[in-house]
Amino acid sequence: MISLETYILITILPPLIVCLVTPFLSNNANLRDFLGPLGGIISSYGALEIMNAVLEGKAPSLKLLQIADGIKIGFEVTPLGAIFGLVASVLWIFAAIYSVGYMRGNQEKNQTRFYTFYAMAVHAALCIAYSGDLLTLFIFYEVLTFSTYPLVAHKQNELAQKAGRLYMSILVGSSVIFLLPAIIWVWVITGSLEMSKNGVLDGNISYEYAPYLLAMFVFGIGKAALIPIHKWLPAAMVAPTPVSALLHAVAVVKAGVFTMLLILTNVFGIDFLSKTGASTWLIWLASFTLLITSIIAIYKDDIKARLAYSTISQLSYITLGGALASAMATQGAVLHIITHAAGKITLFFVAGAIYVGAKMSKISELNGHGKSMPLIFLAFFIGSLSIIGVPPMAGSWSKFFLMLGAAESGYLFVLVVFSISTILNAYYLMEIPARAFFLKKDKEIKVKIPTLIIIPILCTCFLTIILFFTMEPFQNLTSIMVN
Amino acid sequence: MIDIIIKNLPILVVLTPLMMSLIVVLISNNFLSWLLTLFTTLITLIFSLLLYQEVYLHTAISYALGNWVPPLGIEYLIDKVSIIPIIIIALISFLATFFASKIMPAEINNSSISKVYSLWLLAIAGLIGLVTTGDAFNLFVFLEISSLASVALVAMGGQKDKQALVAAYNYLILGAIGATFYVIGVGLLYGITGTLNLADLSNRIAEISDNKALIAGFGFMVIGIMLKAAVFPLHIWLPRAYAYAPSAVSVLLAATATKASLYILARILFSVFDISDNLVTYTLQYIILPLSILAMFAGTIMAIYEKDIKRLLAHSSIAQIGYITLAFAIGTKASVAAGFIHLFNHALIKGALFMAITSMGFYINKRITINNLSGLGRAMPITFVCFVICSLSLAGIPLTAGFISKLYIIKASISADGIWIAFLILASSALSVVYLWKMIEALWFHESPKEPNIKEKPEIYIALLMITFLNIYFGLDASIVVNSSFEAANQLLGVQK
Amino acid sequence: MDKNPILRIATKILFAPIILFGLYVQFHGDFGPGGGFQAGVIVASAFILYAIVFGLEKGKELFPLNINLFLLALGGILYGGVGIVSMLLGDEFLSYNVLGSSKQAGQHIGILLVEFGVGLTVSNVMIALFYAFVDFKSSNGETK
Amino acid sequence: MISSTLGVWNYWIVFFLMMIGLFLVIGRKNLLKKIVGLTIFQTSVFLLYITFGKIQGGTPPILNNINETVYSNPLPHVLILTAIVVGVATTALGLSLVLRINSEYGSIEEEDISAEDLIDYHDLIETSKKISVKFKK
Repeated sequence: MISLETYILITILPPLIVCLVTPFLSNNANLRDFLGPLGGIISSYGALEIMNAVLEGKAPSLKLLQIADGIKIGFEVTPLGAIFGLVASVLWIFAAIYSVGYMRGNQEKNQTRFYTFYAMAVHAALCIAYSGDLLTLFIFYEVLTFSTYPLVAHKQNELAQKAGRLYMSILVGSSVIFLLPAIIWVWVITGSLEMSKNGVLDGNISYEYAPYLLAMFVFGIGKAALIPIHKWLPAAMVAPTPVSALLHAVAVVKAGVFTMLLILTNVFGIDFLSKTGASTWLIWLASFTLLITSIIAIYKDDIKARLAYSTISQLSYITLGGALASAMATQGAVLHIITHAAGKITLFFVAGAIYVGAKMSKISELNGHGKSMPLIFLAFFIGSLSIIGVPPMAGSWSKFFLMLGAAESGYLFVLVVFSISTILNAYYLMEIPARAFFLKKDKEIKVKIPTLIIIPILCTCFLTIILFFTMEPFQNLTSIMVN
Repeated sequence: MIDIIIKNLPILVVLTPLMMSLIVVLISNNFLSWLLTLFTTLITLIFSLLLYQEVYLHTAISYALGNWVPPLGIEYLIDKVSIIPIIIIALISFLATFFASKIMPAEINNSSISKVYSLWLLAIAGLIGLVTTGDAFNLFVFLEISSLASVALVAMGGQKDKQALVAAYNYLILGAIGATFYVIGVGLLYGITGTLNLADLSNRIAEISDNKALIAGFGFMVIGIMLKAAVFPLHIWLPRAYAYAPSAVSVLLAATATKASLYILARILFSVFDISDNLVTYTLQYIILPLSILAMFAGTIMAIYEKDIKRLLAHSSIAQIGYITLAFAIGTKASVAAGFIHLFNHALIKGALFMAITSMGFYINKRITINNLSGLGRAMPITFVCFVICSLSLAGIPLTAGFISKLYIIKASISADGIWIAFLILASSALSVVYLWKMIEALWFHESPKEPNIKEKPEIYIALLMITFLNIYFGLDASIVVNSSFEAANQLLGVQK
Repeated sequence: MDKNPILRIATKILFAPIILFGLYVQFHGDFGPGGGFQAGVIVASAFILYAIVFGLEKGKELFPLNINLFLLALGGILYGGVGIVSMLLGDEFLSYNVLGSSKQAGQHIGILLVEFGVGLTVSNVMIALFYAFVDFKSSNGETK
Repeated sequence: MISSTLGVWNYWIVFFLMMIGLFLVIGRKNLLKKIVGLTIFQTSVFLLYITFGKIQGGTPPILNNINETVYSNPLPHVLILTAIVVGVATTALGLSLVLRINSEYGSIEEEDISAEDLIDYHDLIETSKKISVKFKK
């Protein structure tokens, strides 16, 4: 019988080991590329076991290191963390396979460095998922930022460097200037860095200060990409597509909204928020972000840029769900982490596949190419349906819960926002398969897509459908979380 | 024998480098003189660690020089406060000496190496003496010993770059003015109280109230020490002195010289005078606090626009000194403790950064500007990795020593109801990422015109690895530093607060 | 200047008395005004006078640089050595009481040795400074 | 009033010298004159200490057999002896630096020296510009 602490290690260590071993395998490309998927499978196994344990009502915890009095690095798995951990580790398997296909197909330079930091980023994301206190959360939040910089600036040209600088300055700047003092503020007023299921702030902070503290958290978590601090996400799209897929659709941005939800539920507490109304302004801000970025997405011709703005808008769904401060909405927000991850990673995979296979990155160039890559565009279509929220795709569940939550908390205008946004989603996502299948071809292009790219696309695509039918354990987890 | 050593530890930490500097000057073999210096600094380090143990057994050790009982005779006082700078200086000087083995002969004429090591030990002795002594005038003597030795060391850079001479000259003049200001202040206080012993001085000052000479004396002392500690805007001597000094000397000075003065500043403000005194409160609130904030931003911004890397690091030192004085200026126990934590951590960080940069300069054998660094990171991976870790530490990124100090400074400022100060600190540390990133980008991403073929030498990178390891270690297990600093703050501010 | 007979003769006559006077000031320092600092400067002035009159070369022949450096260090070592001996004898650094059979004798010995060390160092530092400044062009110009 | 102000004439001298010294250090552009100023500045401090030690009607602090002798305070003198030594060392080091500067720069005027350093600094910036142009290509 393996103890629960060991399962935490089984989950978080494989990416770290991959990261440490990879630099020494630069001469043995096959072994190096095999390590990623292998690590992903081991991690996912651990994450699955942990999720089962959490479902049984346990809270696995592990203290790693005592830095000083009151400061420690330790892990304690919350239901929310279990879900995020599972999502990140399972999708890492597919993304690792995909990135092998992509990097080889595209003949990128510095592949060893790429895999090293890729694994590092996954490790950081998993540590964020399981972090037991605010400081651990912050530490790995920063590790994630720094480990993704070499990935964003991977191409090493001027554009990549500029994007890298913007990426770093927004993410590091916001987290250091706002998130850190906010965490320390909580530390000062509650006397510890611990979080608890129902929040720790009730009774420790006067109601008039709560919105300011929340604002510091919200603007500190740049990774959640709310509107004044969202620019880094489109900029980061210069990175190779596997990075955009796993990190900027799953690990990094989800780490952002995960942190946001954790702060809203485990630091402030849903009851505290609904009692004080501290998050009302956040509802407005998130709704605004949601609509505006959907509109911006329509005007983007670059596939990845459009997907990036779509991601920002979907992230706002999650933040909005947390800010509504009702049980149902929070559940919806958590489920949306899973469903959106599965859907968006498929879309990014497809964007990368088109780039590798046909060297196209503009939507206007896609006319009529659906017949030359039918599987790919079919996958894109299914992924889009999931994002839009059409049954029987996974995305429909989370939208359903979010809308229920909005109704429950009494903010009816949010329902309107959701419906408008859904229409916009449908418009800007469906344009791509529609052009590919129904318009006439401009010019012939020879298409060659590596198998290692097609397999993960199909897998994640199926995942979006399977998730629709297997949502129950996740829903149970979220109900543990809110009750 | 052990008994004798234990009993005389307070003087031994000063005496060992002082005496050995006289012996080293006589040795003509360069390698031997280096070895002897290394041995001396090692012994000093061991003594200072023993002293640490002793201090925690007895809370404070008072050592009467020549058996003349204080306050008549000169007293060496080691308590939980002064042990921190002693450990810093002993530790850094050992690492810097280790580092100097190959670097020094590359920049200094063969004939003057043993003299440089002699001055080197003299400077260390002066700095440690500055910290151990409990006598206001003896402090002045050590202040001058350390600063004259440092000036001479800086001037040794003149063998390579003549600007070092001008830098040394400015350092000398401003240092002498600072020291003289200090001694005027001591004189005025002596005129009123009739004692030079710091502890006795503080007792007698408490009895006197509202004396103009007291205020004048306080002002002279504080300004003099602030000049020595390079508190903005009295910092102008610092960037040049650090930039043009021989590489190993920059490492030593950057990590230790201002630290000792900052300790003296804390001692004067909190121990000789009383924090509850209006005089001190006003000084902290209306002079040191605004100046520290200015220092944080001015230092960082100057660093951003600087091309010469050693100067860049020196400007960043000014900003970091700003953090320390800021922590002192907030004036609560937690903040003073945070100041001491940063005192320790910054010594490690800056020492490491100067080591990394100067060893890069050693390999390429050129003045180190941002463009000369292009692509060097790939040519020397070990040095580069150390440099990156320590820059992250300077920026206050988690899991490094720098993070711990920043964490405590911010916590202290928030609990003292100064959340705007926390914002300012963080804003400036976010700005500091700009110049650090500029260097890292140059080192790693820029293509150099000609790929340099460099083989890293273990003599040089071992010291760097050691100090980088300390940077990480004290980021992961900071309890020693944190606890000692809190003990120090308790002792410094007394029980009442 | 070395051609001027008056100066040469006067210097030769004065040289020994200056040193003698220096020694007087040195050892009388126990009981009256005087001591190592003053004596050191006086003794140094004799050598400096010699070097001025007969030229630097002759001066260095009389008092070579390496001896100068050695004595300079020796003075300091003597000073510290007294302190170390008193420590080894079980008392504080520079506590003279333990040096002799009685406290008074100890103080005597201690003061004498320490002042002698000071005198040595001061005189040699003065000479070293003189050499360094006069000899600036030919050497590196580093003072000590 | 006048007597209380002028009565402390020794302090007037001290601070007069102090200001002269400080002014020379700050105001003069000649490196040698700065050192002269520094020495005057330090000397004023010596006088300040000696003034503290003097007691009206006091004799030198050498033991004699006359009863009820008032001795001057010897401690400031001892301190100042040390301070003088420190001052000598400072002056010596300063002068040797001035000598070196003179032989390297050919001048001991601050303006000449900073002009030459400025040229050096501009060289640094110019070369860096050239190199960064190279990068872009």
